[in-house]
Amino acid sequence: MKNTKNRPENKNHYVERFTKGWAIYIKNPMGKAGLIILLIFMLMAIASFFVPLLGPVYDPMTGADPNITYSTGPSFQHWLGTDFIGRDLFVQLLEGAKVAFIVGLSCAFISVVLGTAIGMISGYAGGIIDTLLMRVADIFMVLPSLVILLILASLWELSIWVIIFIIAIMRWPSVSRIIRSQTLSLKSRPFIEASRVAGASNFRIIFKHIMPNVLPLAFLYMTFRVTSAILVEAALSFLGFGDPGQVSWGMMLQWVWSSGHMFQAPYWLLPPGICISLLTLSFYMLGRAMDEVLDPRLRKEGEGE
Amino acid sequence: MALLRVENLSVGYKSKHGLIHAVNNISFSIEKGRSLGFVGESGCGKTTLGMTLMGLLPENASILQGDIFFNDDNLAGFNDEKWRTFRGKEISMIFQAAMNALNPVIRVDEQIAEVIAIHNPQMPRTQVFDQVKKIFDLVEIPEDRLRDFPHQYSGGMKQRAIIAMALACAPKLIIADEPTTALDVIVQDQILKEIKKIQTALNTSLIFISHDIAVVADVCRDICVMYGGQIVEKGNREEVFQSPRHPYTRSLLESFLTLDSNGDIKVPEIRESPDLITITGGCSFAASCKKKCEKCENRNPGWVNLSSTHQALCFEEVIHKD
Amino acid sequence: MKTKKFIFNKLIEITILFFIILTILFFLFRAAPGDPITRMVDPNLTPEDIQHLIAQMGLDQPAWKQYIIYIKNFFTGNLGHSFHYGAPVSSIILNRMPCTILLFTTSTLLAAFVGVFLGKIAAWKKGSRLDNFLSIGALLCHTLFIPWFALLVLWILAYKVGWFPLGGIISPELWIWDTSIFIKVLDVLHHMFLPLLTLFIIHLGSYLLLMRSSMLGVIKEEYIITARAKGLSDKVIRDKHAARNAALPVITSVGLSLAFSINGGALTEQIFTWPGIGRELIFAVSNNDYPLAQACFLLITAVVLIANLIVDLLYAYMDPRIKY
Amino acid sequence: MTEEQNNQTPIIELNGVTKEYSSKKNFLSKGEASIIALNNISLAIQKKEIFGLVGQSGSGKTTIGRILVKLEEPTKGIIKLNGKPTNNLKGRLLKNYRSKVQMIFQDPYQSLNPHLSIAETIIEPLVVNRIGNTATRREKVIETLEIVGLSPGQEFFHRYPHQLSGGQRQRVAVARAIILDPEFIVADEPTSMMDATIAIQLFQLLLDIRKKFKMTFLFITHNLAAAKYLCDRIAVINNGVIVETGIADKVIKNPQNAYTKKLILAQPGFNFKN
Repeated sequence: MKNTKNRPENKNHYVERFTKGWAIYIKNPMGKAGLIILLIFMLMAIASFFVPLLGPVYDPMTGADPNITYSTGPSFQHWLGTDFIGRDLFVQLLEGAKVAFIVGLSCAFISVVLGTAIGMISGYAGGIIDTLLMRVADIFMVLPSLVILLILASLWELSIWVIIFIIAIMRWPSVSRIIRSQTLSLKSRPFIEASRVAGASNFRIIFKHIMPNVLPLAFLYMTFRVTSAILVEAALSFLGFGDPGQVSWGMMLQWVWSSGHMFQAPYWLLPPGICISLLTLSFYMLGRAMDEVLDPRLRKEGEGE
Repeated sequence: MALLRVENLSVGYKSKHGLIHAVNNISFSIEKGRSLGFVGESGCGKTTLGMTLMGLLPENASILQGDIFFNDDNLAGFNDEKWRTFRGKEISMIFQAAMNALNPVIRVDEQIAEVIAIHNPQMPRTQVFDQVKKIFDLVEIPEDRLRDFPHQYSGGMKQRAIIAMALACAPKLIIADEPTTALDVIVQDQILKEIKKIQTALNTSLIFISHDIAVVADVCRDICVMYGGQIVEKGNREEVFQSPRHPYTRSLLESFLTLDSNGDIKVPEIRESPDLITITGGCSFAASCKKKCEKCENRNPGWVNLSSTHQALCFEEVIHKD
Repeated sequence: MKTKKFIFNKLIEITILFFIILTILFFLFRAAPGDPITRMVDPNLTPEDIQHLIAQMGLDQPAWKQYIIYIKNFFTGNLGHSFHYGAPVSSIILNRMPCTILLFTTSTLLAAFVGVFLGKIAAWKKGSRLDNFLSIGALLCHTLFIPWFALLVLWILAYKVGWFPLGGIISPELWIWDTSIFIKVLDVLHHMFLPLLTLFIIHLGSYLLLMRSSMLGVIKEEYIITARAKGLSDKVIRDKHAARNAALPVITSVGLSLAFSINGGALTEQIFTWPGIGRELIFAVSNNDYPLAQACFLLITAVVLIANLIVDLLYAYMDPRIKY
Repeated sequence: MTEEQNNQTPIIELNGVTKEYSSKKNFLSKGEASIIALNNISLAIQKKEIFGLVGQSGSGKTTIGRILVKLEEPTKGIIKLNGKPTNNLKGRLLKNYRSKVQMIFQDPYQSLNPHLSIAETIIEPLVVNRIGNTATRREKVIETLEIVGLSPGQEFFHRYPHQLSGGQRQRVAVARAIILDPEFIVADEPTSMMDATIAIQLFQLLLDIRKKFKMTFLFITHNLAAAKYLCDRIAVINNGVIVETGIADKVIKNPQNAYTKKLILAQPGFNFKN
């Protein structure tokens, strides 16, 4: 038969859904703005790979300008100025963008994958498994992540990847709670029961029926997780407990604060903070705009049905 | 003079695909103390009509043309402020109980008291609650349930509370939109009796909207059958239900199951729902009509008088073709 | 009666949770590299005192015995000795606690009330210029980096303009001399203003956004149409019918976001040198004062757990559908 | 309990089926009161009949349907399929049972997965039961689509639920239920969300299917008129107890039980007396 027709038609459905969602998304000024800011930061992060190649002076960590031994303001040579040992602040800012992206995206990815998996299992299995998993989630939920990181940082020296991992571990419960409640409501939907009546296994029901329905939500939560991960890592670095071998925006603020330049060097104080806020803001705006795509209730009337 | 007179009313919704003509050029009137039923299938515009009469259209909907005369006022030209003093006092509405029409965090008596209080600002609080008690008596809710929250009520009691709310200010016209759809048959029967009893006792006018022909026939003396945003047949209930003339009314009645129907049920053909966006010159039912002729598709049908009260929106030839 | 039972059950749950956390903490400190004795006992003490402390905390015993002693000490209020202050940890944190509670509850309550109020208005006028202004403002607040914002506030309002002190909770000179209680209170408020402002701004955003989206959901409910059909005024519908329902999810999220707010609280205390638990914790961690750090952490955990219980009760009080 | 017991074994037999739900909140407060949804239900459904189960919401009628398709297990009592007890089936036996007993759900908007195409939905029973290969499955789906009146089948093959009307969706649900050629189908209020004219079309379809494939139906409804139109025999259920069973016409013309009488009296009809 003409079985070959099956595939492309199938794909079309997802393409169609994507284009439809995109059309709603791009109409949202907030989503557009978020995307543009995000693209700028991405360019900065990419640039951070190339700038150090210009010369040893432009290494964000060790590249002290030999001519400068104190913090200087913006100049032609150093666009944003230098810190107190003569390192270029703009280079550090670029490096910070890279770190923020790595921290934000990997934390969000780990915590959302973990949270989605646990949430689906918990919601679908129910009973004692559900109770146990949710109790564990409760414990993580009440613990302030920064405080935990501080305690751990006082006992061990944490590298950036360990920090990422710990933040991710602290952040899955809220995701899994939402995915769980979504799964619970899906579980009692007739189409899941119809599939059970047809003889489908639990495995099939979770992957074929529940997962496609919760994935958009999980994806949405990923953008929100990025925001909180970046903020926590920056706060940790700011307090001096970040990865000492890694320049980041939080670290830059830590230096300006601990070296006592905070009231003297606005060119040093302002950019990292603005960057952190803007980057988290852009992810947040992205999420909000996506929320509108996903939640038909918030769509303008008449476009829904 | 008629209490309510609707003339050439059209209501449209803005949508991505264009303007949806949910209500299309409707005219009818209702006298004081009469009951008028609107019956039709989902999407025929009956709910939109009810919401228009209450001034509760959603933001993307608007009255395109026509007038709604209530006594001497034209409701079509009302602003928000005027509607506010009008709604609940002159016209009120009975909603579907299952649709969670009662606020879950406010006690039932308070929800009814506030209607009275808002329209009678100088009435003292104690008198307001006396009034609430009287209305509860009327709809037969026991007095000790007054201070309950809505979730403590059964479906039937919720519906009674909603009726009580509609009656609170003794309005001249009550609009009931599918008031019994979510209820069980036995409870539905009680509520329908309640509505009939109150309507005759207070001599108010009633507009009753439902998809269930038998329910409408039970409650209302005059009937309007709606299809595709238009009234296609109107008359008193004996005329409409015992000698229907419009092909749509006929197919509706022929396929309606009752306890008395024997093997005489006719299964209608599968038909497409009418297109409410592109209004072509022609009868909206033409595509599904068994008796259609050539002009049905390109000319607008007109009102055919069958008796002094009975009319159908069709062509003479079609109606008399058997 | 049922409420009492609910509280009782919740208290048991909280106690269990607390002990799990306590246990994890105990083993964390034992699992860390290095010598637990130097970590737990103040090196500045005399050798006899050190021996005494080691015996008291059972540090020469096997791990499980240490754990039992640890629990026993916890119950008798013996949380160890601070290295830096050379005083019992319990007295230090009891001293810091009122400062934190004062700052934290004031800012949370203030932000919640204002946020709920503004969120309500923004949602009601969805799409208007006011709504756009409030939502964007709230978004900016919500994504602010707290320490940076605190430094900015400090720089402008304290350093440049000089309206407020740079840090601390009191001006010592006022407290040495006999001044009236009124002046003392004013002095504390003067010191509190900047940290309060910081925390207020940060929390305001999230409460506003939450209330706004919750309200937008409620506005679509049928009972709002009913309320309109009654002829009620917009204000009554908004405040009486919509806002009360919309505030319910906001209450829940206050509980859920407590842990998050504590992060912000600690950072704010640190920058404004506000003598609270958060600052003490950061200080203890930076100076390897482990007993003090442990105690601060446990106190914070207990506070979060109890606050969550209060939130649950408040929710039940607000929502008649829930009866415990 | 049923009159005219023919010699055949009934296809479905319920014997003293009771279902209790305990309202347990969490592990600290042990279950207090339990709700009895079904109380000692006994029923026998013969081959090729359409058996109507009439009751109001909360009467337990849906629970019977769910027990029959093994979405729930009874607390007490025996269920027999073709004379064999089927309680607590597991694994292959359960799969085997389910290929013989299928269900049509109430809400056509909720009973189809919005992310699966019509073909994927209807094909699922074949896939999970490993019947046929890609080509034969496709053929079977198109054939079934035509049977349920969605023709031409090719046209509906690649559509998604949101592109169909409520009536069409319910036809898809019917197609999914009949594709395995089951012996017995539970139809749980399949038309309660539909307009009367659409509902009658679906009834016609069910009658056609019964004639063509000799299937047996349990039709669960709150609408006596629909039960009378469609069913051979009906049972009236109230508060988890069956109060009356018999030939549909007889029960409605001449009800014996007080509750049935009340139910019949409450039906709105076209009697214009007042």
